[in-house]
Amino acid sequence: MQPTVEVLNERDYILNVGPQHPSTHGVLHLRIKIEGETILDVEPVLGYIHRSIEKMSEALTYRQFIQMTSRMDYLSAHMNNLACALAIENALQVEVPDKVKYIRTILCELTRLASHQLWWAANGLDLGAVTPFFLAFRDREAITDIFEEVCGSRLTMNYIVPGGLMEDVPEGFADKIKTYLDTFERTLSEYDQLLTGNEIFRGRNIGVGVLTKEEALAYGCTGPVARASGLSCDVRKWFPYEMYDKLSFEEIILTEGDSYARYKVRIAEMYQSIKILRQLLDGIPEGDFQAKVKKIIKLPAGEFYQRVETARGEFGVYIVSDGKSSSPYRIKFRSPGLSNLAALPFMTKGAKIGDLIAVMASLDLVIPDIDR
Amino acid sequence: MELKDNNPFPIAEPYPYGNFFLSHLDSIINWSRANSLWPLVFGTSCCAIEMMSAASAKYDWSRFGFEVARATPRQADLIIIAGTITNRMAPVLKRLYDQMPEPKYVIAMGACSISGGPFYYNTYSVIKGADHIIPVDIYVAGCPPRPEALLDAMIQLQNKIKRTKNF
Amino acid sequence: MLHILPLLFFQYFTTNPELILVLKVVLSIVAVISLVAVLGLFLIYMERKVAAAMQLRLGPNRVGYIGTLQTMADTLKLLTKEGFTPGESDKFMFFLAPVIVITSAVLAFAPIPFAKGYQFWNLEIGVFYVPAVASISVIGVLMGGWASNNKYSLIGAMRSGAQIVSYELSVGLSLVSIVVLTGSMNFTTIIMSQENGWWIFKGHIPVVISFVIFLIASTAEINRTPFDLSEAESELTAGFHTEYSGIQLAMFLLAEYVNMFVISAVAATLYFGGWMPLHIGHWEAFNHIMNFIPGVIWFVGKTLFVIFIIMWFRWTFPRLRIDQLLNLEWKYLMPISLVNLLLVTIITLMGWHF
Amino acid sequence: MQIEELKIKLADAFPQCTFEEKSNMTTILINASDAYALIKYLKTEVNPGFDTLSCLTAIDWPDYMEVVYILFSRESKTQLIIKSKISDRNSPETKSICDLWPGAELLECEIFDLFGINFTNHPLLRRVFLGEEWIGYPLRKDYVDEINMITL
Repeated sequence: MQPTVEVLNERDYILNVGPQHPSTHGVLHLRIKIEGETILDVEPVLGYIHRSIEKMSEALTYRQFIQMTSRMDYLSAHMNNLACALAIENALQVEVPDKVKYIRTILCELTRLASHQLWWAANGLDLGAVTPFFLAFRDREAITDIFEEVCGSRLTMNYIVPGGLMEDVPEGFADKIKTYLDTFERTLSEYDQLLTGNEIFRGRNIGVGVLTKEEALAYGCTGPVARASGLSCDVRKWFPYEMYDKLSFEEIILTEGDSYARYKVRIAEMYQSIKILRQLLDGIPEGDFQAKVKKIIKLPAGEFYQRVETARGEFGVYIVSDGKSSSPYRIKFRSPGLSNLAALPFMTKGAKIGDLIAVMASLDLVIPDIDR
Repeated sequence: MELKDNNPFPIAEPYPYGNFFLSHLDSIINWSRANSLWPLVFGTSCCAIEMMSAASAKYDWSRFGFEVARATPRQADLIIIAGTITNRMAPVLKRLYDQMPEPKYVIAMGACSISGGPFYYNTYSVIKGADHIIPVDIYVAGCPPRPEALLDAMIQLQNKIKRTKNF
Repeated sequence: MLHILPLLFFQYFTTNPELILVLKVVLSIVAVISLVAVLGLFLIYMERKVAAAMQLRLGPNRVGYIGTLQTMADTLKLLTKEGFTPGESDKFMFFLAPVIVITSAVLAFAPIPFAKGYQFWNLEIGVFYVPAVASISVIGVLMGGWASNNKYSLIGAMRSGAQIVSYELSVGLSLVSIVVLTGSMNFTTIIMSQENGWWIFKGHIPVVISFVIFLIASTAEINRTPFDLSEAESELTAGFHTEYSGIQLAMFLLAEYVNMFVISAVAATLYFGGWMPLHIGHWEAFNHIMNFIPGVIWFVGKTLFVIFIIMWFRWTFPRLRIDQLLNLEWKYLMPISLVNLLLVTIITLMGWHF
Repeated sequence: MQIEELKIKLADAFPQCTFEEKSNMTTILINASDAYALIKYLKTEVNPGFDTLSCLTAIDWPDYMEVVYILFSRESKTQLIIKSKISDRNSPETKSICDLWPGAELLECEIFDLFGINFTNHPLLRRVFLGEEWIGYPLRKDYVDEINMITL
């Protein structure tokens, strides 16, 4: 039954990048076939952090499995939680209060900022510049402080629950974010000074790992990776959820499709997130932080698919319910990273080893999100 | 014997029969090992981000001399197991540990590497605790632990090293 | 009678030329080794503090006063770590590689004048001796990379070979421009020629260009960011010394910093006058005041300044790619240095320099 | 193009498929033998075509298996769920859609790995997550693993 796969020819010079390697961002394992410095083929080997979250979720209740999603794409924890909460709310046809919508959107955008900051840190680190790491973490720590005040956790939040939020937000929530945004807008220009205009950085990224629009569509790429190739795919625009249909913001689309375009898309998205946050912070309405949802949730029979835009692209939750039990019959998380990774062998064929690192840095992979 | 805080070279044990030279050599070696723990760049999941936070300017583990993170196990003294260890990762972790030269230390950071954490029940691919694979010196609780907790763990490890006897 | 024996011995030792030579050699070896050890400790500490300052951190501050003993602890730890040779490696070559690297680094100290008259070997071709000896280290690097029996090491070593061989040219050509100006390859003569001002000020723009090229090319030669391709941490984990641990790693690290010091000392000597104080033409009073500051302080100050610039590079720039690295040398630095050399020659022939 | 229009068209071309409206999207049920042809038809023949593969997964029901394709047409903003039914649970097999979307390659490997569904015509079908030495298909409902799994 099991086919044994002769993956790459034995006589080729094969370099194993990972599973423990500083720039695979965790435990991705790439087998690359090289000739000198030139890459002939790349084969991703996954599963080093496959934690069977989908199998576990089948034994957990609808309220419980959401906490597992915080540990998948841990840099977009709020958004993952939101996707599950939205799927369940849609299935139950629950309408959440306006206040909840505002706060959820604010938290999602803050998460996007924090995630992009960490990507920027790792991008510099992968290309050999160490200082960006420290600059970005300075800004990121301020956001984690806000998260900590809101939900008591810095990384794995579990704050958004079906029907609303776990707790009410603390006093001075909006003011604190406003002060933060003022400082961050100033420090964001330092990012440009340090990396964006740097000749070496531009040389390493421009024209590297080009992905055309058609290829992006064929590989199912989403998020900044696809938008840098000219493919409009922002779920916030296509399938607006929460407050996004009432906000004015742009979907950043570039057409070059190289690593530098992906870099620029993310930097521009940070400015857009600041813009979105500014629109929301003043008008948080008063009200409840939860809608009425039963303690033990049972979904009607059927299947429910919900997409959200995380920092890495389209995250989908596909829940199949048999209508009888209080836990999902089958749950599938469509992770943006897996599709983006699928394009990596195509993008790096014929490139140098250094390019592989640059392209991987620009894809912004989170491996637990890919392996689940 | 109790440690004196202000003594940079705490002697492991009192030596009633003399043995002055070896005990002092011991304390000097322990002092150097304790103050120069180079961690291996090894993070599997969420805890890795908090480990990076511990390196960042706000927490700054370089104050203790930990900032020389090495990517190759041959040059590292310390594995911080930051994240879940799965069945597939276990042989890799074992191999990394074997590749490190003596003396080597292990910190299990976070619930996953202590016991499997949230992935204890109903999962087919997670190792229930990294100490099934390699010996662990210090456990840090949390999911993920705060960077301060990691720093404290490393200081505890320093204290542990200062109490060992080499000869 | 017996009580004059020590006197006779003393007389014998101080008059016999062979014995004096042996004594001198032994003293020099001790001096160089202690100098290298101290330099290594200090420079690594300095690097960590400079990095910390640039990254909004504090840097090591727990061991000793503001962390001064940190590198001491690191060295002691590396010395007491398990010595390790991979099973399938070429054991002899694996052992020899760090020795060659450190030897070539130490040899390069010979002709460098630390102060007036303080020089191990006043060599007539000192300017070319330094790059010639320093580039022996590439053999050690290649050996280490090949003997490790590790793919990362091998790629790192090959990169290092290509890199050092290429950048050797630019280093040489930019050194030649000063040789052309002074007409000598002797370090002492070059320093004495800067009695009325340093070459960086006297030699117009061509000397500045040659200084910049020297700085870039020598950064590449000592394998530091942005040219640290041979040990590119995010690509090849640790490059050619992936398999090295303990004392052998310490040798590689020490060699890197010693090389950095040598390169900076050469730059300081050729362009900033070495131990020569800041003199301006015939301003006798000013020159006299400057002479009160001892030469060794001038030398160390200038060298540390150049070292700081090299460290500054490291903590700001990303790394180049291998083809960009070679392009930079063969398409830009080499032609520019050649044209620059021509300009310097014209300046010298016409006597346009100050 | 609206869903109603599509239904009429499909009734002509694929009379064997049935429709279901249990969730917020239209679901098409079809047998595995015709699934590839239907998806190819939806991608290339229909105008505007369904050009995006949003999600690809499988479900293990007690007596049969289903491969689920979630398609999306960017031009008409229509979403579809296609569930292709494989009756043979012991040696499930269906045709790969890698030639339509190369991005499906890893997703199909994942399904093969976790459900044991064999995709014919796939360029490199392998156990991408668990490794070749793993025995059994863990996301099947009847999977038991007494060594690793601790159930409550």
